[in-house]
Amino acid sequence: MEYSEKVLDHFANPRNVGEISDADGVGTVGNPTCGDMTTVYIRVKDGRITDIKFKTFGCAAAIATASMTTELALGKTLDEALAIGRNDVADALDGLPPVKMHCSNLAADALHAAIEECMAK
Amino acid sequence: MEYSEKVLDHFANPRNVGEISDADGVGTVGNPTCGDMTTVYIRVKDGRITDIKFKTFGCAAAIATASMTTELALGKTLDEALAIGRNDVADALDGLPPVKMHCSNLAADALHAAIEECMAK
Amino acid sequence: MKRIYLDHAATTAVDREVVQTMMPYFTETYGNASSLHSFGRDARNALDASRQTVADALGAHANEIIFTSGGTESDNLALKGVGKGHIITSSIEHPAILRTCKYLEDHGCDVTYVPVDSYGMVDPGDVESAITDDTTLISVMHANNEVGTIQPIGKIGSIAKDHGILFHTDAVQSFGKTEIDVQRMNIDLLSVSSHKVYGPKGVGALYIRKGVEIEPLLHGGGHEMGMRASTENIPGIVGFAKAASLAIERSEQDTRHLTGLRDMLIAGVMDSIDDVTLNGHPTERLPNNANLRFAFVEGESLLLHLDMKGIAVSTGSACSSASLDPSHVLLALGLAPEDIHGSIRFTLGRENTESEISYVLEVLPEIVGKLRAISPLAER
Amino acid sequence: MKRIYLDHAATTAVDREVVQTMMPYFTETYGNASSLHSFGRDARNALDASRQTVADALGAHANEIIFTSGGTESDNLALKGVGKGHIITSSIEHPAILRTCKYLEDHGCDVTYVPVDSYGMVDPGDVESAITDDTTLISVMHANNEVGTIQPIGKIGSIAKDHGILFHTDAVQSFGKTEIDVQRMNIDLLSVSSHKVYGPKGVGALYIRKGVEIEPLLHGGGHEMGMRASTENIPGIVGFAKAASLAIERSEQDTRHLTGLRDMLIAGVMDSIDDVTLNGHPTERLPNNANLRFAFVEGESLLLHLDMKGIAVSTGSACSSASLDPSHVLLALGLAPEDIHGSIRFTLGRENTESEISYVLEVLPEIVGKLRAISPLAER
Ligand SMILES: Cc1ncc(COP(=O)(O)O)c(C=O)c1O
Ligand SMILES: Cc1ncc(COP(=O)(O)O)c(C=O)c1O
Repeated sequence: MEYSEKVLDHFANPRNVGEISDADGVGTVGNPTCGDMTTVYIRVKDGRITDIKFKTFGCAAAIATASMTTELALGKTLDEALAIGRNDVADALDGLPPVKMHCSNLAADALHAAIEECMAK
Repeated sequence: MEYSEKVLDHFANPRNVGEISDADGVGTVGNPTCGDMTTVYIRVKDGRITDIKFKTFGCAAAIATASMTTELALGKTLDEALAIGRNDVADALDGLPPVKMHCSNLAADALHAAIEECMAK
Repeated sequence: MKRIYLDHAATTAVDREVVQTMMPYFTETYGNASSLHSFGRDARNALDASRQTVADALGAHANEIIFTSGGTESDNLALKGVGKGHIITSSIEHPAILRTCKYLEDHGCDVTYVPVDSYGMVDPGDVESAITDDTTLISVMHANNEVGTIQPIGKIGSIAKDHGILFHTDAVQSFGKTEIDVQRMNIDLLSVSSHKVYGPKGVGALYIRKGVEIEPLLHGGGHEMGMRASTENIPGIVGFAKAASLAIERSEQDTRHLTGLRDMLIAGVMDSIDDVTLNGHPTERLPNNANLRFAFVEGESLLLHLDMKGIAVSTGSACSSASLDPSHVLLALGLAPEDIHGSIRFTLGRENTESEISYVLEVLPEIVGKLRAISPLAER
Repeated sequence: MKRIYLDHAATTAVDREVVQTMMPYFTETYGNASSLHSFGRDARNALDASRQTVADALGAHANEIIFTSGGTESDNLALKGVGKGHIITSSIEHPAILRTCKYLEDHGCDVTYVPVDSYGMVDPGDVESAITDDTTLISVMHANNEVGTIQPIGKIGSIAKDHGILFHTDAVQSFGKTEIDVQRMNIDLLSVSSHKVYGPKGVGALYIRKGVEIEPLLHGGGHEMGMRASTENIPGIVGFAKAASLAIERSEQDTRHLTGLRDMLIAGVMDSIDDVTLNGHPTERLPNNANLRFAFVEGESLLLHLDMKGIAVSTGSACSSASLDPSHVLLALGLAPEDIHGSIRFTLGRENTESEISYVLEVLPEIVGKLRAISPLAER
């Protein structure tokens, strides 16, 4: 199992870490029992994600995919962001080890949950 | 399996090798199928072994025990020579590896057979 | 970057003296120990001497030692070789025992897995209660590879003896670190592995008490008294024996050194980081094991951050690190899965120094802080 | 005294380049290949590269290669791992196959032992005729370890394929000495051992064709794709891979050199000593094997006399030399016991020279003469 340079970079220097106190949408996926949990916060203006933050408890892949997901989503319209799929995140990181592919789901799913919460408001 | 110095010496430089053409007694024990065969020839004068020779087809232990047996028997009375037992030969050689103990029987048995042939004459 | 190896329970570097001892056996004394010529006899002599050395280290006789390819083979040989009917083991054994038990269950054996307390300790009373008329074998490890808890195997040994049942112990982690005496401890079978004691990988041994009948695992030429076929790995065996004798020779000194570093590490971490707990037994533990639980963070992340600073540690055992399942050992101790995910094993070695531990204590608080800062669990 | 090693079928010295390649893996790149940190990753990379090298040498894919502790384990894993119902093998296999077959017979399998002709050659027609509806596995060695006869395994492979039966071959003696291509030869499982090709002892491999299901022999951590537990012997595996690549690289040159020496030895002995016969096949034989029968003398005596002159040879295979039973291989060739007792195996190696063979030819007639002089059989 070997992580790509990009995974290691996003793991070591995660982008957009934190919370947004009055976020327009918050999505949490996973749970600590399974060893992986990610929360994504978004602020939306004119149908676009203008700010995004995350917090992750989990392995390097979980942290890196969350970081990369926020980078991919920032500035996108909600529809564009909803279209960010699991493989997009893994691809943007130059791939993930096979046993870690489920991690890429976590971050994209948390993003989608945040968007849905925002849309449901 | 390690041979003693004495075994190796008697193997490399066997004493009393050969045949006695008009021997007073000849004894052969073993057979080539089993990988071991020894013939002992004796000349007897006044109830004493005055000459002894052997030939052996067999392993180092078979050759060394035959050689040692002839040394032990030379000059002995027939009764004394008959008393040369299997362990005497092995002891005189500073022991034999356990898997080779049966070889010490071969030479003593051939000697005894030669003595018996001589006595039966 | 300086690299600090704190994963000695996974494997050790080979001691340089051991390597030197092995060298001639690759290119000079390279004979097959079964050959009758001088090359073979030289190899045989080296083999015999090595067997005596390993026997001495265990309080055994030379003809009770069978060399194997490692701890796993020793464990498999012991259990498959004598296990029939009902077997008793513990729930925190190494996979080499547990998966072999699973295999034996699939092939008609019954296995009882005795639980452990929250320190990872087996209660000998539980072992005794588990005994049935069909019990043929008790197998309880000497020291656990993840949390380092040392089991009361002397007591278990006498229970086994009293009931006329064979007793096996996996001493792969304890060998060279705590005293072993197969007589005093009433051990019938005992597994050791060379690469955990600064010997080469791919070598181990099984002690088999004289008189214990065992079915071989590897059939073939009559090597190892007919109990383990295959051309003997002379350089490996010679290296293992050298490593074993060094371990015995240095045991007091090593224990003092390791215990010192371990306690420095544990105290230092506890002092500088909140919400840290020691897994395993506070006192009955291997001198070189510190298994620590860092609340709110996940172990692999911690491991990788340490790795980026040149520090090698492990989550759970090396052989299961590739899997994502929580450690069966920590589960058996009663830890919640989220606590298991935050556990890190530091296992120290002979060459580690105080300044290395100081360096770890210097970088660890920042790493834990960083991970807690991004953890959604930290503020709860 | 100069020492001349002519027992390369028993084991070989490790090539110095191989030793050099292994060295860093004892003391520097010593990690456990399952560990996640940099020490572990470095070990894993070495393991992966070695697996590719060995795969390339056999025409296989890397994920079809399992590293083991040697030829015996590979043979045991192959046969116990896939053998069920009815198995076909030959009467001249190595004990690692024959005793494993015996074990399988004791556990409910049927085994047919196909005979060989007086050159030690299996008739593929006999193999085909032995096939029944229950046959699951055919195991015929590539080259025999005692007489060096090379079997028509390509033909046997296609018979197995036509009948949908798995085909295993023990290539321990042939690997590096004759070409092997698992695709072209329709081989499903193939055993090799490092210490026969100038690699370290205690390492081997089993090629398992993709899709072939196999029950592991060693249960434990999920090493070797779950098919062989135990911490990988990285220095050994790296050394084996280096030895394998050298063997492939040098195969033409080695074959020419060995064939030349072998034929010089055989012709020289025949010229200078009466009543000598070559055991095995005149042409379909390993380039390094000369198994010669000296009438009227016993092999062990001959061996020891040669040993006293510094020349190392063997009677039968090393693993059975300690026993006194006549070689099962020579018996299968139809030789009378007394002829078997007079047979000596010379197996040549890469480092042997013409002057060494000249020396053998110089001393051998005198030794044979001396033994014949004391033999009661010689004048008959
Ligand atoms: C307790 C225990 N038993 C068995 C083993 C297996 O030993 P090896 O890797 O030598 O097969 C290990 C280490 O991996 C261990 O820690
Ligand atoms: C044909 C053959 N098969 C198997 C083996 C066993 O190999 P190892 O000694 O590496 O277990 C040998 C050599 O001993 C051999 O010659």
